[in-house]
Amino acid sequence: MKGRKLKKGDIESALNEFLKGDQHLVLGFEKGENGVSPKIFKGSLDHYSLLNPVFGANAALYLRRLFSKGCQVMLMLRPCEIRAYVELQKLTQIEREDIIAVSIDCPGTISSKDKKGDVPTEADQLTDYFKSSDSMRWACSVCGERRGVVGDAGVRIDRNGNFWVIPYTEKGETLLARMEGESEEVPAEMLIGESKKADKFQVDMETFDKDFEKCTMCMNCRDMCPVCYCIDCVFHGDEYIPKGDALINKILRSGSTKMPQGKELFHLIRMYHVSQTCVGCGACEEACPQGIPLTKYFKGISERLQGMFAYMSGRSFDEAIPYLTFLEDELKDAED
Amino acid sequence: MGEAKKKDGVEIVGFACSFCTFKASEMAGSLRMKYPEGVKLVQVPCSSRVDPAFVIKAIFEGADGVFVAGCHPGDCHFIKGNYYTRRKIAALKEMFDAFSMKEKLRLFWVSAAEARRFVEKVTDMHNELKERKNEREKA
Amino acid sequence: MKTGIFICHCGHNIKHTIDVKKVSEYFKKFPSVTVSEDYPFVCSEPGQDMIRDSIEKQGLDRVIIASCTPSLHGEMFKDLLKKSGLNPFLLRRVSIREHCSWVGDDVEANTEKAKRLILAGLYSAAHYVPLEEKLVDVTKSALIIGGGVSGLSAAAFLSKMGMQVYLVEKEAELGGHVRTLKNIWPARKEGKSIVDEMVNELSGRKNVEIFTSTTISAFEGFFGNYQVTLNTPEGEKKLTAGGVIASIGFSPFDPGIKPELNYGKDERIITTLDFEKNGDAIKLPGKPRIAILHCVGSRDEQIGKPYCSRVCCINALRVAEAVKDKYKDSYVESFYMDVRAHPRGGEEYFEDTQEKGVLFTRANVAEISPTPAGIVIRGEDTLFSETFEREFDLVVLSIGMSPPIDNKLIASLLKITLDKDKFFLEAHIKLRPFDTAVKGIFIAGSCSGPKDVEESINHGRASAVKLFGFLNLGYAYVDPFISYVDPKRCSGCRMCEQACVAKAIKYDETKRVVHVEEAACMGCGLCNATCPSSAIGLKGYIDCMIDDEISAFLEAI
Amino acid sequence: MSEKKVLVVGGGIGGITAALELASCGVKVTMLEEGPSIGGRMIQLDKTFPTLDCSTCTLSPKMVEVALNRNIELLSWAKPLAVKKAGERFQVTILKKSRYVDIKKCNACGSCFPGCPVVMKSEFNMGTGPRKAVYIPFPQAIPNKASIDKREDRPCKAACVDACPIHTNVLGYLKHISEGRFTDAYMLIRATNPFPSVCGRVCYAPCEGVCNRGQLDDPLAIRDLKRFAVDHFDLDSLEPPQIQKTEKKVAIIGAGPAGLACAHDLVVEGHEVTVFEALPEPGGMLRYAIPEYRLPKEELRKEIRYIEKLGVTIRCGVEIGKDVNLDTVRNDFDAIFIGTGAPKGLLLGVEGEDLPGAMDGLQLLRAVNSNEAVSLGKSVAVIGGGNTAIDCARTAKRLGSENVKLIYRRTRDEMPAANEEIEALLHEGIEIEFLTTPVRFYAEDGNLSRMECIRMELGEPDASGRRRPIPVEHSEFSLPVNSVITALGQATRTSFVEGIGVLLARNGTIEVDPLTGVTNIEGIFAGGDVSAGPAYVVDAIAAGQKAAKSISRYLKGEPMIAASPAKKPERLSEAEVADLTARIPRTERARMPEVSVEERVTNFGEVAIGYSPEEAGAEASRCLAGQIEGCIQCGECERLCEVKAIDQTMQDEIVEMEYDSIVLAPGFDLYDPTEKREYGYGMLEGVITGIEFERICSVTGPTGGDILWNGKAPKRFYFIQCVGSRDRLSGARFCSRVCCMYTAKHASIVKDRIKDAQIYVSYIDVRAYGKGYEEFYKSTQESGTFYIRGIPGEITKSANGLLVRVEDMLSGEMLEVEVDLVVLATGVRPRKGTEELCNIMSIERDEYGFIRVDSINPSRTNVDGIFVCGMASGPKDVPDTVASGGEAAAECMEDIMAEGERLEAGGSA
Repeated sequence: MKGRKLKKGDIESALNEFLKGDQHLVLGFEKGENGVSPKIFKGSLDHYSLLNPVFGANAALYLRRLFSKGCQVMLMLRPCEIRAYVELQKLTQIEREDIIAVSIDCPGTISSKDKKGDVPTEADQLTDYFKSSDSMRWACSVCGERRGVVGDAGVRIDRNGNFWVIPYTEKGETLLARMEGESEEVPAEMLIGESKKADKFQVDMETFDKDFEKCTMCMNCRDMCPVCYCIDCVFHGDEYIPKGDALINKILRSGSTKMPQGKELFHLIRMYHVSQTCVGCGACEEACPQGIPLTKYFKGISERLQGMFAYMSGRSFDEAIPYLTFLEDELKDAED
Repeated sequence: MGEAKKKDGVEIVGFACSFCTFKASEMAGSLRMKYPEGVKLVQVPCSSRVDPAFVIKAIFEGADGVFVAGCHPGDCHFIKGNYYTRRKIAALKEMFDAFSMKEKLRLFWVSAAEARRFVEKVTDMHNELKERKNEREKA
Repeated sequence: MKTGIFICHCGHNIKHTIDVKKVSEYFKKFPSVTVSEDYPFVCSEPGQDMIRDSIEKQGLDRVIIASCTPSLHGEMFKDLLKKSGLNPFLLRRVSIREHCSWVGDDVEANTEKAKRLILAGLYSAAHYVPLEEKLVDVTKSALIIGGGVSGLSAAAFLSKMGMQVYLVEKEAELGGHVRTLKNIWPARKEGKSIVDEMVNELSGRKNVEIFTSTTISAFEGFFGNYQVTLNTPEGEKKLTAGGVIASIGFSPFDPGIKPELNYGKDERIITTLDFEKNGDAIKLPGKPRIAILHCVGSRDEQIGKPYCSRVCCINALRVAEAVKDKYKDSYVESFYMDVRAHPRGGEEYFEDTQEKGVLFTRANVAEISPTPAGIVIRGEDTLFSETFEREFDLVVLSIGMSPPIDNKLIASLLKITLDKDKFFLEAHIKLRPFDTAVKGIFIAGSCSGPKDVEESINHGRASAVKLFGFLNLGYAYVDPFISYVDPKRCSGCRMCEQACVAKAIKYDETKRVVHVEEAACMGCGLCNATCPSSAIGLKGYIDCMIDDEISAFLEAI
Repeated sequence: MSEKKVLVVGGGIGGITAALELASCGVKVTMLEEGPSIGGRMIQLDKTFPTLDCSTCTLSPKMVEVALNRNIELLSWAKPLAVKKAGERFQVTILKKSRYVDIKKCNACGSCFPGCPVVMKSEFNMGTGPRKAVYIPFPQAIPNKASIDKREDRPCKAACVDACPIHTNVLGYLKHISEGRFTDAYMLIRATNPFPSVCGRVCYAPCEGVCNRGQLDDPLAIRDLKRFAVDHFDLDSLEPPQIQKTEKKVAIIGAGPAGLACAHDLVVEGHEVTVFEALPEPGGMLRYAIPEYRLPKEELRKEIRYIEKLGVTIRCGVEIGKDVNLDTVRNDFDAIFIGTGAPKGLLLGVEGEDLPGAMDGLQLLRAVNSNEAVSLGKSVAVIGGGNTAIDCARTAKRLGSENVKLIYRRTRDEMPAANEEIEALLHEGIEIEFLTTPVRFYAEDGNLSRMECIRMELGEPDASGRRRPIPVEHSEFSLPVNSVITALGQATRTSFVEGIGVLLARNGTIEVDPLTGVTNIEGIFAGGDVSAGPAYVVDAIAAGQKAAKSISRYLKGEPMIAASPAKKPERLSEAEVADLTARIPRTERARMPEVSVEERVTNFGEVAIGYSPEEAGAEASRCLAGQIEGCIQCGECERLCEVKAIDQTMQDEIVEMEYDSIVLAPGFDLYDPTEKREYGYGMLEGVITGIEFERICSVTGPTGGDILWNGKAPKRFYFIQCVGSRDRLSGARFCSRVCCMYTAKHASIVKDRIKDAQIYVSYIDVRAYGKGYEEFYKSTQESGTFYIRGIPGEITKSANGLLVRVEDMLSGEMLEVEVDLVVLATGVRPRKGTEELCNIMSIERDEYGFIRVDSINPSRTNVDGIFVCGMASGPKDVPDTVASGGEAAAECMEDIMAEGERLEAGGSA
């Protein structure tokens, strides 16, 4: 694989070059006084940070229903965010045409909830930081893909601290066109390597009940999920979680009910809905006011279910979402 | 689990496609074959109509088991519907497996002529669930 | 809501193991139930009168009949509702005979089960709305793609039936491969004369437009109203067709793919098609030695042609016969695997050919090598398990049929599918050989698999009659149980569109929501199960109906 | 435009396709199907090649479409008789054969099938399984309505059924017995009779008296055959059916046959029934009057045990009016049936009748039946000529009395006792003094010692029609007797009902409506001897059953409907007798073996031994009704059908219709390989045809999809292709086009179901020419089916199965293969009746009998306007048949539509 070796500043100048274009924007991170946070840059970069060590939300969330024609948006985001973007564009929630998605090697993040003091923002320092502390978010520690290998192009960091920009699509090539130098063979070993394969997720309903005991059904997890894109969620209606009259009617028919009811329905149905598109970013858990270990469930289920079809959400623009296609000759043992 | 009062018997909700499995169940009736009364069918035009949410709902409203049954792969009246069913329900089964309740969901292919197969499949499922239920109650 | 519940005893059949009285009493307490009655035979005249009376006098707006399975007496009860002034889709049938009284022996358990089955019907019916069997206008015109004998026969039929026909042929001349054949078995006719006859029949007709040297550049729309853009020698042409017959034929197998046959290297190695075209011109010695090879480009997994081409055995017999007829003293040897002389009269033809002195050798041919003296065939006789090497003056390769060249192009334009051999895939190999998954698009002739001339002509006509049946009224009934979209809920993710087998869902680029082409929808409900927010629903089987049925089975009663 | 009409003959897949296509084009189609259901051959298939999808699944929706399509009129059991050209149209005479079932009423519940005694080979299952004469050929049949396979009128009048007070289905159970189905026979008897073992022994068998066979030679041994059926069934093992309770309570007074029959029918209806019996055991006269040697008490107890098992409570030793007040019973129960019989013996009214040693016959019998010690002395005279008198006499003999005499005042001709009873009596050495009556009894030492009698002569007939006996003056004589038993008749004991106002007749019987059992008091019913006076067991049962029906109606608040008076038994006319005598060889009635006289008079063991199964079968097959094929009109289906859909009076109809065009799709038959003796079909066990194999593979077939032949699961299979195809010897040079593939299909089905099966296929060429066929053939071969090129020369029986000898032409070896099942892939032949069909339409056929067609337009026949599709014009596989159906429809449309004419009629279902 070929890419272009750059210094960090080279990327910034390339982005600034890009921002000179009419209606060109960059979605990336800004290093502010209180730390790093996502920002959409217009005109030129300002306090730009390539990495963001703190995870609050998955930035793909901001891209839903992005159809604006004529405006060019460059995404300089974490792999999990780019993957969510890829899934969303498969679901026509984002038009791919005007977006250049660049995934950046991610050394891991800490939770916005746990942020105390300064966290380094440079890759090598961050890597060392996580080596010496166990503050990395659980989602990141078990992340399936922290390498910048998804989207139109990737920014990879080698073991010597060099930055590599590697194009994956034609659009990625155009990004490269704005940069100086020649393409050369990318080193095989990088700072961020391939993730370990996670163990098969296994749990039982008793544990589930215990873990979700505190759930208040605020549904923040759904609202902050980057791939939970529905305009009108099924759980707004009365079919699954009746409210008001429908609730009373149901109780009159069936008997006393502990409130809030329908936790299993809500979480399991949502788990199924996002099973093929979940990127395991942990935004749900981040959003949960009750600290329920949602990532464990959502990521665990989605990995198992995606694995059945050798699918990985966001890995490629061309792979169809498994539930929307089939092979005649497969799943021979599906029948009982 | 759910709020519904647990009944004594084993309750199974089955989704049966109109063109194959429901026909087979009709035939089972005409031939006076017997199967447990806990088995109740929801008729759907095609097994691909079965939203996995129905299955989840049935389980958490108190069903001991759910099965989805349609035409054999390749025989779908709607040409390809059951291939989608196969993917979705297989995935859902995987999910149930992850929650250690694999036994609660089954997928059957039963053609319109296979009344006996229908009866065997549902009876078998019923018996297994019954056994598990008894074991649980004993424990 | 005023629901009437009518529980049939079916004489002994239901009453025997279900306490029908208890069941009818049970439902009386429901506020939404106005009438709950049990009756010995609901299907009898007095039974029907009772229902009708209740509808009229009590003003029922839902009727639940708990009796035999819905497929029995279905239309009769629907008619009853119609006659009583109620929309027939407000009827719910509950099977308490085939699914309850006959399959269980315990009265108490059956009674409980019957209650729940009826309860499910009651809950579900609460969501029923009156449905209409809608009509959609369809254009009474047909686009026929491919002007071979299937296309021509389809065109002839449709035009005779008064339908506007657009016949598109990419070549300059109509007639396809048949035009080049000299002597068609068993009709013993020249291909050209068959084709000319068919073309003549068409050419005088006002309702037929023939486009030769024309291709299709765009294809849009849905059943009844397809928008077609043609690329004609005169430039672009747009037209509307109600339906389509794709009859793009086949392409002859090219033996060049098999180098060991040395086809094209020597003029003494020809194909059956070459023989048909120029057989008479071939110069042969007085006592010619002719070899005929069966299954060239068929039953050959190595080159990706595992299928039998169905016609080549007869073609081989044709060549053998022609040679024998011309050269009495010729030596004709046919190398075969199985002689598939299956068409009507084929077996007799095979026997007659044998009687004429044609030798049939069951063999695997390894190599054909031209030498100045003759063409040498080396192979193994599989009956005597011995190898042989024989010299011939002419080798005729009985070539198989390969998928048409444009198969992928046409399939992607029409959104139809190819089978594993890259022929068009039919909706059902046995019973719907002309239909595709897309309503209004049919396939005919050898583009769905090898066929002989007779079969291709028949296929053309048979698919035409199907299309005619769809379009002849100028409108089509739409089954009421089809999908509909609530645009307010639709997120425009297009998952349903991607999954839809019938290609009935269309995306609106400006509104960013989908809608259902009602005429094209098959009513399977796959879209409904695919949509995470249930913005698309299958009428008659919408989520809340099924959800409530599930509740009815499980809630404490 | 005028409406266009097309006639489609044949309801297989070809005809269905043509009809549906035509209907979708707006043409009105009439489809004629010669059999009970459409579906043709395809619906008989288990799976279809090459996809192995279920034939039923794919075809049945099409069949349903035919039924629902408004443009198609489906006539099953119909065929064309004549076709005439009428201008441009065809005038067709159609025969609509009667199905004897009103299809508007029939709801396919199948209640009628189990009762039908006529078991036939199922055509649907190619004879591999049975069906009844009333049947639906398969569950997916269209129309899904029963038919009765009635082929000819029954040769007899079934007078037996009309003569029987409870209308026992005599023809039915005789049919069952004649064909070895003893349990079915028993269940059929039991359907109308709660006391088969009683009636099988002591019924007076009015049926036999009127048996139409009796007009030819001997009447059937109807009662003895019933006894036979009873002997072959273990009633104690019969599980009572599920009964749903009504919560209504009925009291039965008297546990005799009337009361118990009534109780039986009421409990089956779900009512709670309590029987009150004054004596210590239930059974009434059956228990206490009929001697053991005629009716073993254990047999009776079994019947009563079963009635109790059904839920009837019997309270013995409770006498109403004494132990319990009738009023109390009235308050506790919703209805009452009185069946107290006639337990009182009548008196002679002569001097000395009260002497010790003189007793009433019933008293004697009751004492003996209660195992009380009775001693009658050496000489016994029994007065009377009825069955009771004979019972008493024979009992006396068995009690050891040496000199037993029967004294009767008329002659033998007037004796009311059954003839065979009189015969048995005489056989046992008991004399009868005819025309004699006692006038006085004398005692010696306080015991009876002598009886003075007087001779009688017969005068003018009395009210009963019998000649009145008149004493002959001065003919008195004296007989020494130790005991005198009077058996002169019985009277009721009904005083207990008077208190509540039940109306009594002068003779003390309860006044009832004989058809309903209703008394003058609401809720009180009566029947049997208590209302009709003394009669026979079966009359009592009939009365109890009638009352049960009335009580059930009463409890439901329904109006009383009297059972219609029975039809009079009919006799055969002289002409009929002559005709039958010529047709049916004379045979004698089989006599039931009995215990020898010497042995039987020494004990109370049962005299009649019962038939052996062979004897019973032979005797039962004498029944005239059993001489015909198909329905014997026994009426069982009519009795079982709750919707009253059976109509035996239906007549075949012939209608004239006009059509614009005709499409023929009569289909095909399969070659009968019997003539190929080398294969041994029909002779060797385990050689079957492909279509038979298809049925035993099919889940809708007789084995439910298990591959079983004669109950055994074969493991080694040999399939032989080209049987009756490509074969000049059988007159078929043509290739049947389907056998190669259906054989490959069979092989793969076997492989799928029996993993360790060995499968051989003999072939000449494997013609796998259709779409996907070659690949299917290949995969069959690869899955382990052994293909042998060469057709076997011979099949013989071997030690463990069948030995197939075949030369493998590829290796030149002679092989000998031992297998369990040989399946002949028989070729295709024109359907039986194709010739006739062609003849009435002047259609030409080819040398094989297939309909001759044009080569480019293969649905055109030699007659304009008549088209053909499917196998009728030559072998075709399913896709080709479907294509030909469509093609025929297209040709037909072209033919009937004038240029550019537009159809307006709707085409949607």
